[in-house]
Amino acid sequence: MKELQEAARKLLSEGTVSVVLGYEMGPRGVRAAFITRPEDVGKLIFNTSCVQNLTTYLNPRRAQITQLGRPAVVVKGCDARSLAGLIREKQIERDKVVVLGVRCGGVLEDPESASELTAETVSVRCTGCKVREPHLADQLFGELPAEPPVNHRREEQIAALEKMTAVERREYWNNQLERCIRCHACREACPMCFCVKCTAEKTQPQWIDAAATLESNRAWQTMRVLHQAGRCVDCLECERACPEHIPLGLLVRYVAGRVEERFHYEAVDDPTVPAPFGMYRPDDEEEFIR
Amino acid sequence: MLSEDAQASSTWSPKIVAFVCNWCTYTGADLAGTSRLKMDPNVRVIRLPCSSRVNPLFIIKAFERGADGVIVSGCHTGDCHYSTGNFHARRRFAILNDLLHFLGLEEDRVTFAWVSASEGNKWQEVVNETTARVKQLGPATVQTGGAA
Amino acid sequence: MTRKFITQQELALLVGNLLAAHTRVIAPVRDEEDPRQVDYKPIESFSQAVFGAAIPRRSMKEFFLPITEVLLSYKLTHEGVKITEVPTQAPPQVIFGALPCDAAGLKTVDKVMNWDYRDELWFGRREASTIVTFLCSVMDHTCFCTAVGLGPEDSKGSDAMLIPYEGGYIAQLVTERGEKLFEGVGTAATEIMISASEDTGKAARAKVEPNLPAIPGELSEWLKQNFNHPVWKTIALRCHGCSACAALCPTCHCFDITDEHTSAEAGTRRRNWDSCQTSTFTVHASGHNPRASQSERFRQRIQHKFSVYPSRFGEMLCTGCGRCSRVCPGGMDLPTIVGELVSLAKSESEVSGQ
Amino acid sequence: MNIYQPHLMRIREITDETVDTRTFKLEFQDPSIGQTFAFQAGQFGEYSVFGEGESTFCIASPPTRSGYIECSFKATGKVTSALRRLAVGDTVGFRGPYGNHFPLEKMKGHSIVFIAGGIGLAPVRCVIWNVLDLRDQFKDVTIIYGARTVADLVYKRELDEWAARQDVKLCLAVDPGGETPEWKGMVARIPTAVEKTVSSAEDTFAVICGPPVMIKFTLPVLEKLNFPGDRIYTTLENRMKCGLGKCGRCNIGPTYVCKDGPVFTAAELRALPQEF
Repeated sequence: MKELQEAARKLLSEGTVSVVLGYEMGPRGVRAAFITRPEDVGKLIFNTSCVQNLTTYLNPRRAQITQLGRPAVVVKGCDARSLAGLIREKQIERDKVVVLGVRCGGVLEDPESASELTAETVSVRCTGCKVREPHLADQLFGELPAEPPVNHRREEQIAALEKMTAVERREYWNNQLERCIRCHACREACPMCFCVKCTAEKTQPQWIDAAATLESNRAWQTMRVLHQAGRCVDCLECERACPEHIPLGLLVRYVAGRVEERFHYEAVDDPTVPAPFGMYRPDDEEEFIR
Repeated sequence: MLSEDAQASSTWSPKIVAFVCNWCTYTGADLAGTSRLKMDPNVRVIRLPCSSRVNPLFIIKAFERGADGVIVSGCHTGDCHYSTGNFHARRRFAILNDLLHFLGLEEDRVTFAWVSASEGNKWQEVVNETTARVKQLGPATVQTGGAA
Repeated sequence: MTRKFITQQELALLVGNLLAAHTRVIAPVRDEEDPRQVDYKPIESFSQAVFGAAIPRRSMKEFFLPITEVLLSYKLTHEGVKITEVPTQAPPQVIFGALPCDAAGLKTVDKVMNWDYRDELWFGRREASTIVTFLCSVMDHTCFCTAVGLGPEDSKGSDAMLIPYEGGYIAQLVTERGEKLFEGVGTAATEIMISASEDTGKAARAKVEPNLPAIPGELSEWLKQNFNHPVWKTIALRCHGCSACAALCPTCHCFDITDEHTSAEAGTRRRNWDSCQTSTFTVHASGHNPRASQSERFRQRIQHKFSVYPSRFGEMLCTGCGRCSRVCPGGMDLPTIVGELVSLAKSESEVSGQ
Repeated sequence: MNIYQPHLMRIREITDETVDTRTFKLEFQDPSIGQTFAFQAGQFGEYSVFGEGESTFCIASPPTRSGYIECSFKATGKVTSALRRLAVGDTVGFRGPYGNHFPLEKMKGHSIVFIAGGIGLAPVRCVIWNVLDLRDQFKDVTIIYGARTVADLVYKRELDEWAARQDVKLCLAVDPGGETPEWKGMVARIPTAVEKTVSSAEDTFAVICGPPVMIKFTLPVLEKLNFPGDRIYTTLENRMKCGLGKCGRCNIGPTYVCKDGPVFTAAELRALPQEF
């Protein structure tokens, strides 16, 4: 990733940006890097362990980051979609951030337990990737790798759940959601969860109780997933952040699938494409309405 | 006097909350009433400006607080008092309905319907059908997933 | 301290007897869906317990400070409010196979829970519990218990500690409660056994010690003096403020108190886990937030653990279990951060000393 | 009984102080608790509406008057809004008293200047009445109280009472623009009012409560008058949940407002990390 490092050095030393948000090797694997000095660009890396979606750090209300000044950010194609989302939803301005795109052929599901990209180890979100090359980038790095290995595990899980009876599905989700401790890590790690005040914290009226009970956990995840419908970019930061390993990816992917089928919308890295819930078509299906 | 539980088991009758729009369904429900159409007395109507005012959390909260069924109703598409409110609402309801299904929650307990101001008859049908369906499903408890 | 030798069979029998007597027994149990993961859970049979397999996901604090618990329930009637108190006495429970760091954490939190006002809900459960730890064998490179004055063989907070020994365990009976639990079980440990168990302890220690040198007592004072040090500005850049660290921490004990209606006329007042890492933790009614950004919130976390608690209660609010680092989606690593603060403190004191 | 268990109290009287500030006079439902209940000026409690939650305010009535306590609150959050919906005869929960208090013993035999802004008069009023109930044990008593507008002044009946007393020097002020045609008091901000009213710090304690910005600009005035930092007392109002030092919310560095406070001297505040 010499070119990326050189580009970062140039941006920093010419004062184009004050901080380069990229990936570095940390004590427990790859993590976000905040490079502010040209001499530190050697830390920047990019490989199949770079699973994080760094655009979460572009949330304009993260004061400890905005104080660093104008950023450049390293994005994979999939991450560029949440960058587009942030631009579309007027959270950041396109020309206030330098986008360093990296061509990507898939990342690992769990970099801690595997290093080679295979059909077993690849992240489920990489299957059928349409944005191996982020269009939104100001500069592009790396060769275009082969398409990522195919891992249909998640689609199979969703299909299996759909085959169950309603009671079985309920049982499954009750077991999962019962574990939720309402730390809201799923929200904090999500690039598209940027509300000034989350519904979960509103008290007048209190829609979602603060105590971690099955009912309130279910209300919380239903609300979160619905707020993400048509906005979620399937980066799976929520699932990765969950200390209780709740399969949140199944929920967001299922909803994304429904959005795709009903409204022919897929998350793209183009901020000018309107999101499906800011619009409608007169002939939208209404088979469920009497 | 019977305890609440005993009462519930012997003479249980479902509680159904209806979120209706002010302009069409509320007027339609009113028409059903003034026309003396016979309806099950289980429905509590909550009037909202528009079906697009219905936040999914309204439905979830209704179940959490003891509702056995929920009706969501507004103007037919094209008739919205605010022109496009129910078109937007329809998109949200579609995904909500799908999600309820995926979570294994009884989507049968939730009825979505378009009822215009002149459709007193249709309101009667929606109320009676929903009540009959919910009666068949039995009381919703949060544990059985009645909670939306 | 009494030391006994207990065979695997005797241990199984002891647990079986407890279960037969309807005593709640909690032990590490493998997650069915993800067999790499282990959780502390109530067990129904001895065979469910897995000892020495992995570090349980959450610490065992939830058996003393539940994720959410009822403080009282109320009913609104025409005659006024009726309150039902919750019992402060808890039914007996025995925890088998606890990590020594998790047991030590409880002992640490005891101090704040007994600070002038005694939290009877916490102590009700503490007094009803017997904690049997296993000498730790599941450490990884993120563990740093030896740096905070503990260790894989440290029996702080344990009523008894079991150390594997040829077909069974050497049981160190630390407290009277531990003695009582193992009354009539096992045989007196021989000198050879005792020295072997001490060697096991030393070997375990040696695995953790290289991870982080002992945190010097001076860090507490340095942190106090350097509340406005520039290091705080950038220390938490990658922190998402998600509070997963606090949820898993054996010593984080902050909580929120909320009222929740179960119907229009009745409900409960509850205590729920909360964390200084969340953005709303300290917001005033006016909207003013004394800890407005994650930098301040993370500073609070470090200050509380390594300066406030030591200055108030004489010990660090950290057991070195490393869970915060393992769970962090942002890759914040507490041992590294503490190590860096210690070096910073050292280098600055050298400069000022010259 | 666990430490989070509140006493039940009945609302005996409700007084509207301003458009948004209200005072409750509360009595213990169990009279035996009322008889033994004791507190000191400056202490606070956790007041609750069942179903809504708990909120922290000082006890606004003086410890010298037993049988009831008073609290004044502004409807801003979930609990205070719910409190506002209650009527005379309704039940609220109360836990307390918590925290430290104003050192009345130390102040005895000396003069006191009370300075308050807006609803900040609530904790000060508790000390004022405490002092006035033991009036012969103190020298001069000066009260400087101001608000943004005349309508924002709280405890208006008591202001009249203090104005009528010969043994109290009362100075009322409203911010420029906040006066009405009938207003007879000063038109000035608190720091100016203090400058004009107080001539010497000799043998005098200062008690000051109000919005942070008012305190920030008044402290230098008091310093200029030679008030030593350990003779100026104020209170901090951090967010709290338990009030008992357990929930970990109100600390400023090593200082817990619920246990080391809420009453602090200006000197103590200066030594704290500036995170409040």
